[in-house]
Amino acid sequence: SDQERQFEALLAADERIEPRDQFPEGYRRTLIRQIAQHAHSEIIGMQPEGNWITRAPSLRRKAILIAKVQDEAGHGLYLYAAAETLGVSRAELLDQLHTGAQKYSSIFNYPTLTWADIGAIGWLVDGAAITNQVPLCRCSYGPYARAMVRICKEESFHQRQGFDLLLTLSRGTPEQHAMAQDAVDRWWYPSLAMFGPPDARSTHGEESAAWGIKRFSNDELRQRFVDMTVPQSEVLGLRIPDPHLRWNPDRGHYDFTQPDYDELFRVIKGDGPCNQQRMEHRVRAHEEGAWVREAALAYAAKHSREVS
Amino acid sequence: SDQERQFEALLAADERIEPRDQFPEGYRRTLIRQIAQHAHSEIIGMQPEGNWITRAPSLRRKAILIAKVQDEAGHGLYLYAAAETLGVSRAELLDQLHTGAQKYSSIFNYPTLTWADIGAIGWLVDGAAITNQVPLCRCSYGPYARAMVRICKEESFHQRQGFDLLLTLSRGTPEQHAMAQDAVDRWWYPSLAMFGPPDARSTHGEESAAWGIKRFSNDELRQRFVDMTVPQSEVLGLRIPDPHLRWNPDRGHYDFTQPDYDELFRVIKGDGPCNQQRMEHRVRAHEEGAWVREAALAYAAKHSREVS
Amino acid sequence: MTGQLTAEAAYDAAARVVDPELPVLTIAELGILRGVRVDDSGCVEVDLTPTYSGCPALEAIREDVKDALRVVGAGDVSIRTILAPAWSTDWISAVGQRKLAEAGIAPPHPRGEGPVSVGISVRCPRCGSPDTQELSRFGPTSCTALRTCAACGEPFEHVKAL
Amino acid sequence: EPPTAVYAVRLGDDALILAQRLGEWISRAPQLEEDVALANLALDLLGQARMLLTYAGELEGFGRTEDDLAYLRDERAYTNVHLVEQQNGDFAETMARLLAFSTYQLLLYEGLARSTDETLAAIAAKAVKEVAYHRDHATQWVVRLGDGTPESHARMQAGLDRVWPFTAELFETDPLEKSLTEQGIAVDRTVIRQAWQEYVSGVVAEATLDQPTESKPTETRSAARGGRQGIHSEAMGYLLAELQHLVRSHPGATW
Amino acid sequence: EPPTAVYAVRLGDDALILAQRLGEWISRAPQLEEDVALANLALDLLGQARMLLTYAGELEGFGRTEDDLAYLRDERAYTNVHLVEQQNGDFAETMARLLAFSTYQLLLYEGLARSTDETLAAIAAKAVKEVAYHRDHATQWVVRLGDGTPESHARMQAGLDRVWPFTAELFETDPLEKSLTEQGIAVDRTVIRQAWQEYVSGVVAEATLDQPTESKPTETRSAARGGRQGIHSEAMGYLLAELQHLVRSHPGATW
Repeated sequence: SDQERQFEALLAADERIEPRDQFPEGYRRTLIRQIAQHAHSEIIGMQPEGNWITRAPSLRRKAILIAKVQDEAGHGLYLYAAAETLGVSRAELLDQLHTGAQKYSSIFNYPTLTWADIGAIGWLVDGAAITNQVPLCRCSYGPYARAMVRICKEESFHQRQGFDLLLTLSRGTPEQHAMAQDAVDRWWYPSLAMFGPPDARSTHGEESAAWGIKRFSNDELRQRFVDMTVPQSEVLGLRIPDPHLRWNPDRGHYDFTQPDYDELFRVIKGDGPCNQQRMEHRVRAHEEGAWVREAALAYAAKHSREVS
Repeated sequence: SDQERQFEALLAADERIEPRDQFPEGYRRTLIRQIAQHAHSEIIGMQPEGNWITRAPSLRRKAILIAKVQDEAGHGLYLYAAAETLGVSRAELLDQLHTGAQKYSSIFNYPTLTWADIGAIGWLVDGAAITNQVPLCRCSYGPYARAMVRICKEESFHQRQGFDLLLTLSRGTPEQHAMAQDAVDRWWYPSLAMFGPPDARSTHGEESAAWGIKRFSNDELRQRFVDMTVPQSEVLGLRIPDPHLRWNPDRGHYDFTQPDYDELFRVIKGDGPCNQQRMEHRVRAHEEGAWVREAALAYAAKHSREVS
Repeated sequence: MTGQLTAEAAYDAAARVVDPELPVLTIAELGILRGVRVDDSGCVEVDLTPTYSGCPALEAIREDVKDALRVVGAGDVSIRTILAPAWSTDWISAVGQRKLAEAGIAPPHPRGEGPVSVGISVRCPRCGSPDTQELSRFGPTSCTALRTCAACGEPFEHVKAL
Repeated sequence: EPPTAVYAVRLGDDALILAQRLGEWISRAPQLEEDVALANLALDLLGQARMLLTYAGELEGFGRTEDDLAYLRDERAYTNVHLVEQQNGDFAETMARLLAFSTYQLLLYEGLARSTDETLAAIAAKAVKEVAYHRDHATQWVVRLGDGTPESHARMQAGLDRVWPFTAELFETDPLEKSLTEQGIAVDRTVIRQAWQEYVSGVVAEATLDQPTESKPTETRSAARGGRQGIHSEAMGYLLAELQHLVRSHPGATW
Repeated sequence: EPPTAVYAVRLGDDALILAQRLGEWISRAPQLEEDVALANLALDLLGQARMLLTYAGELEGFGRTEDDLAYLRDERAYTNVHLVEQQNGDFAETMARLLAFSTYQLLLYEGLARSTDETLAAIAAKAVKEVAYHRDHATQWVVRLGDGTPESHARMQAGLDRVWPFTAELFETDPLEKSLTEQGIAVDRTVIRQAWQEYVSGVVAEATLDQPTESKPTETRSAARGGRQGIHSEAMGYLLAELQHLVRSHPGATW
């Protein structure tokens, strides 16, 4: 059809698709799934980091952490709004999250056990997220691409703060250094797993690539992340927990041990350390807030009547 | 009547009145009020001390504190059972507590702000309680008198442990010593107020005395407590916060500053630092436990039917 | 110092110390005093065992035993905590059992199998009636339960068989 | 200690402890917008606390930093009012407290912006704009909840009733502050009470709520007495345990 | 560290952390008898913890006391199972946990009473009788609540379902414990699982409850994995902050 040709032409020209353009239902569904998952990840991601707000060990770090979690809530808002341009409401998406029909990033099913985990999340998890997201700034869907530009800038700032936190610990007392190393030991492989299963086992990949949503494969992005991160670990003075990690001059890349993808699939399916906790926390907040949202609606209804 | 004469004769002979004896309604009411207030004080008293169970600074002190609070709950049970011999159920008495119709000792409306408060409660509050209660071991009502014998012995142990706690702090670091002194500063006058208003302003006194329930006046007991406590404070190396405290060789007693009885009356009327908190805590525990008590009754009813 | 402290005298002094949680009993009657030895220099070593793992009175008892021995002329006193054989209510002496009853505390039954002695009635220490019921299986102190007598109304503690 | 340092610590502690309580809300708010808002409020208060405590440390002259003051004092040395240390309760109670506190704080900072102490004046002038937003936010919610559904009305009233007895302490003064006021450094708390009462009463009325009758201007309930002298409620110790535990566990470390 | 010390710390941490959780109940129980009972349980567990940690400290030979071990380790050095560190939940959940834990602990201590390590054997022999009371108490409540009212039945089932995924970790072993078992020092956890299952199933049936289907013997849920290696759930940090704060605030003090 004309519409399809027009859509294909825009894609071919690497131009942005906008909400009022026509596009295939599959494109819309794929985008909603991806943007929603991204939005859900932002708001679930508030929990492991929020876990340390009341316990942050300096007022400066506390302020940085609050600001970061606030950013995540803000990103969530921004992304739900982007999804709404595709004709689905935030309430619907939250329902999908709460019933488990839509997912969030599995990384947030790991607990933050020590303060150093806040640094490791900033350095590794945000680092991996940025690696994933930078290509999305050129994604074919305009509202999503523009959201990603803004989000990536803030994430870079978060990554730098995480790095700085770890650096302070690494150069601190022996106990602090050990705490930092322990955090890196626990977060390294889950961070590698954030790029998803290896290309050979991945679904969704081809369609997303064709539609200009996904521009690099999981394995390409994972390699890029490793190549970026290893030199940083040397600056930090922290060891990447991979005995096989080494520079491969032939490939021009680091060789590294793959994460345990069986564990990844287990966590995705629900058996991560914190899956149940995260969902319960989220659903409880939503349910305990129901009366507030109802009151806001009731008030608005009353007073819009008064005005009209 | 014969019954009255018999009752008076028992009292005159300093013999014990037992549950199956006949006694005047006023005697019964006075006893119920006093035993209930005592029982209520035991269970409300669990709160300020329970406040430090999770935070006690050594496992030994934690065990001592748990054992003490357990004793208090046990004393509560014991005293409610003693009151039940007068034909009133524990459930009724708890209702009276929860509606505010019956009181508990005002001392428990003060907060435990530091660990040293646990010591000050043991030394001063339990010390005052013992001074009040020792004469009750010879009270005319048998079940109450016998309960008091048991309770006083345990309270003496608590007082000794409180003293020991304070002594350790007093001889500890300067910060610990200051903590102990601060606790004594805050608990001294409320402890003096535990003996009630001065005899000139006291109600209930005469009847209770005639019935052999109360054997010494408030002021006599207060003086006895001061005389006992001042030498102990010297051993502790802690200062009683009373600039006018001094030995009066003519009286053979210590002269001391009276507590602020207006404050006492305010606290009794409900305006103490923790009145609301203590009652809310107590009522919440009771209400949140309702389904458990109902289940126990339902189970007992089912299975007694099965047996019969 | 008036002469050498004998083992008997040391034992007698330690044995008179009362248990702060059941102050009607001495630690000998309670069965937690397991041994007293005196060496040539007058130093005393005392073996105590706790009634239950969490017994917070043990430290107080240790102090009291030390004080009691110093009064009778002991030199250094060291207290060893012995865990085996574990204390049970069977260690309460006959005198101890009688004193408990006199104090209005029902003494324990001989220990059977399992934590709950089934079927044996507990007599009211005041009126002797067997018609008593358990009010709370845990009492103010960890070794007692709380009961009431249906006949005379008396609430009383019962030392549980442990 | 210099009186101005004591005064700055009082204001700083109020802001710090309320920031801590608001921080507990994050990821638990009734809607995402509110997670953002509560984080924002916490961040503003934390920022004020940091400036005030830093300044107090400088005035003291013992080299104590904001973190020394925030993490290494014992409970009896904190001088915040009881209002800010109370547990959050539900969202209505949190908003009732925010209304009471931000209305007070706005009046305080407006006055303090004219302080003869230039640092305090500068800190206050900067904070005025933030706190005006806080008050506005609280006002909107109190009105919305009070005039929303029957449930929200009941909860809002209950929240207001719970918070009310703790408000009188905000306006208590003492010789130290009186002297500072005479020097033009501090704000006379007793004077701003009238304006506070008027604003809050207006909001309460618009929210179709009843004004709690308790607590005459001259009388603070015992439950909320003594915060400035370090006498707190039992909730405070648990808050501090969380706040301080990590720092206390690593003496001398920097973070 | 000597393997027996590691083992004693594991058992001691289990007891210590559950004692801490039970201590939170005191003054909040559904009836006064239960305040007494829960205090009693906490006291027994605390007593066991003290003996086990003291012994571990002696075996280590670094002069660490029970209090050094209880108060001055960081979270990652605690080796208790996840089951004991979870928040209490309601009374049904607390009793479900107590049933699971005391049934396990009774079997463990019964075996340990025959340990070739005389101190462990003596500690266990002493504790067996206490824990038998704990199991009995939990059994009575689980049956009463399961077979009580519709509400109590639903709550008891929910409590059991929540606790269940955390039980498998109790029976996990590792090379260290295998080696100790071969020496006759430790108890083989995998062996007592059968008896545990039988007892608990019997109680669950008598309580007219459904056995949770989850968690096969060979599979521990990730949510309850790693306690012995110091990997805990997020609830643990708050528990430790409360437990340790005062001691951490006064380095070197004795109490």
